[in-house]
Amino acid sequence: MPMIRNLLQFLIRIVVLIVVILILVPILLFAAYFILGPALPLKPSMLFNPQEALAFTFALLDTDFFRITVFPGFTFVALYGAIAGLWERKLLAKMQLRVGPLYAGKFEGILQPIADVLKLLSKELVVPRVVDRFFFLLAPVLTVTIATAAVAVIPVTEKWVIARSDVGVLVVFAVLAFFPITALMAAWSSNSRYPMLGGLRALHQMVSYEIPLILSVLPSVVFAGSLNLLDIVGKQANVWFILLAPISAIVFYICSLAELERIPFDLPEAEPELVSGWLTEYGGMNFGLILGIAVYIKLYVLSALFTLLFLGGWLGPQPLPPEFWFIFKTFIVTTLLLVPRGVFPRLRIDLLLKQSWARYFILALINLMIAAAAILAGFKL
Amino acid sequence: MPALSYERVLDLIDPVFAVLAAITVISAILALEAKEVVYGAIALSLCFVGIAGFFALLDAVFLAMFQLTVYVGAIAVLILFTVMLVRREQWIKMKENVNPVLGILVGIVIALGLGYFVYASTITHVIPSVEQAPFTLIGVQILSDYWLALIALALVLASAVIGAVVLAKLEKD
Amino acid sequence: MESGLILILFTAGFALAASVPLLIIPLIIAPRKPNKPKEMQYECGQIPSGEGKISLMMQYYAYLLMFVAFDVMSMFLFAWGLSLYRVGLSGLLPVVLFIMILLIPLAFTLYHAGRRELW
Amino acid sequence: MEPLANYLFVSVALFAIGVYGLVTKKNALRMLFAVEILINAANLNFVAFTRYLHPTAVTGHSLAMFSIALAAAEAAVGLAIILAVFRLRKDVDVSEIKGLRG
Repeated sequence: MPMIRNLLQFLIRIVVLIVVILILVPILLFAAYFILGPALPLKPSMLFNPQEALAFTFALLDTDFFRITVFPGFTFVALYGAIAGLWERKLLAKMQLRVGPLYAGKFEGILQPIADVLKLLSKELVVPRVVDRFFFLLAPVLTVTIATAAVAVIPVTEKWVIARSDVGVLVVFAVLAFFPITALMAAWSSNSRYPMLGGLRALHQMVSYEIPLILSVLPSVVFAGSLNLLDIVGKQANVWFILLAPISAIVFYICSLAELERIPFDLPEAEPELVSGWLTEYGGMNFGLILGIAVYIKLYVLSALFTLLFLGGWLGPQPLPPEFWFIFKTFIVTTLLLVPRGVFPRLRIDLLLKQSWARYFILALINLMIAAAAILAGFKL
Repeated sequence: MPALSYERVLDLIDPVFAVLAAITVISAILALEAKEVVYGAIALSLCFVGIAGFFALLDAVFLAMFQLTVYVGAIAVLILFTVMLVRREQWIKMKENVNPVLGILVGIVIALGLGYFVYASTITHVIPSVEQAPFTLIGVQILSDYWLALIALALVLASAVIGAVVLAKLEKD
Repeated sequence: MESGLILILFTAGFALAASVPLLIIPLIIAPRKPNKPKEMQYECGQIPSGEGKISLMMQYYAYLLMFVAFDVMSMFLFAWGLSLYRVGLSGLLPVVLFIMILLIPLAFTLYHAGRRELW
Repeated sequence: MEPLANYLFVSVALFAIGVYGLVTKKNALRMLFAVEILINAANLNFVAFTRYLHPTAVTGHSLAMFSIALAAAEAAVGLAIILAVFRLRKDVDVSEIKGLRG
């Protein structure tokens, strides 16, 4: 009766999980109470008095803790990533005359992200015997951690922002600078050949496209005279920077495709050539952390950056709230980043690297010079 | 100069500073002493991150980001990649240090000597003023006072890249 | 220290705290049936042979070398772009010279990186 | 804020570690690591002194930027040399390299 035994084992595991959660949740609540307690009107009588509970909720919405964990922070981004993932699959399916996810949820497979997470969670974590365990397990976690750090400087509106940094734009690029290292770390510790080849390709590609990406941001910074993303959006009240620096916007779009390793720049994980690139040895939730979470957080960060730098961020016609405008524009940019996957073939790596330097780098420089000339000629926003 | 008692030292050290100092120094040691050179290179990049943290503590945020982008994003990556290229399996077993006693001795002498100078000097106890120049001044200063250095830097970088490419390519022609 | 930077660290820390349980939950609920083929590294179903940590010469090393110089250049251009309103025309000549000089190694490296037989 | 001495102590510690590495290691890569650590120690000093002694100027920041840029050039050339040596001798042990004269 292997089936019944397996079922029993599974049930026992579920019970263990529930017990663990039942132990963990009070501990976490206790910790949260100690962190938040002094700053909030937290009283036991709140349980019976809705007036006090409401006051508590509003006070909670104002804390950094709420921002970090929920709205412009982790939960919002994870949700955005899940929706973008589903949207990607449905959109590509429609473009290629398929149906895409269909069964999870009653309507067009809208519960597919939840099903995916549950599937990944219930899969065995296979760690090959030859890998360097510490770095192999560290790399996915580190990738997610670093990707989320960039979210902190992305403002949704003037009110909803975690860190009001004066060097916000540079923080994003400092964060992007870490990804080649984590990719190489994963590739190296896998102790296998496909990951190594994929990791080296990823390294070359990320590195080559980082320079045009950085330079294409510069015209916006020059026009705004500030690295603070809030200031940059504030300066776009009259005219969006995409009209002043159209070449840069195009270069930024192409380079973010390359940074995200998406088709037509998906050489690091080109399936027909390299299996899964530097992720070949990863399975289960390890794989899910990188491909399911980190990649979509990066996608969010780059689309949000495009929105903030070129499309005027949360600025838009009045009756709709600014939060809506920001998320709407970001979602459109995300869609634009997803569409090429259904349209273009893959590039060859030498052409890919060469055209980054010979074409996009020069284009970004030209637009920078135009912007600088405009400023020096007395152009005022 | 005022006597630095143990309690005073503990009072003065900010926990963030202490953690950063520990990370930086330990990862610098690991970078040199890790058995596997690749992990030494990763530890080295952690050391660079620690230095960027110090820059941030010293209110030099632009410089901290410069350090992260250039040192971690470019130099550490190049080092890591080259280490992977030239690494040999037998290095792990090989005894690497030539004269460890002399090295440790020289290190301790330098640390104690310079440390004594720092300890004994009076300027090390100045209180920093609160106001600070904005980092936008960096560009102004580079382009007014140091514009010649900027041109020299361009020449150095250009010659470095050309030289490195000539060195790294196969000598076919 | 700028207060924003510590919040960035907190955000990253929360992501770390949130993603570690995602690796622990599978350890509890997922089945564990290790066997030998499953724990080998992947080589198209063949039995893996030789060392995985290959050290191979990539043909694109020149691009990496170039990247280091141009990363520095782009960050210096950031410093210039931030102060453009203040420096004005007097700062233009050094920057244009700076870029012009750095276009020489760009052309040189692109020419040499394109010749595949050299690497 | 901490006294200036604390930053200088960290810098001294890094400097001593770097010198130790330069003296003891014969692997060219490790020597390069040591040099990078030395440069970082110097940069830390630049910034710390500017912050404490001339807080209204950014001279130390500009100098540190130039220093980092030079470190980048140094790393590129150094690694290319290491690669060339590796091509010739299949190892990067500096005590073995004697054939560099003409």
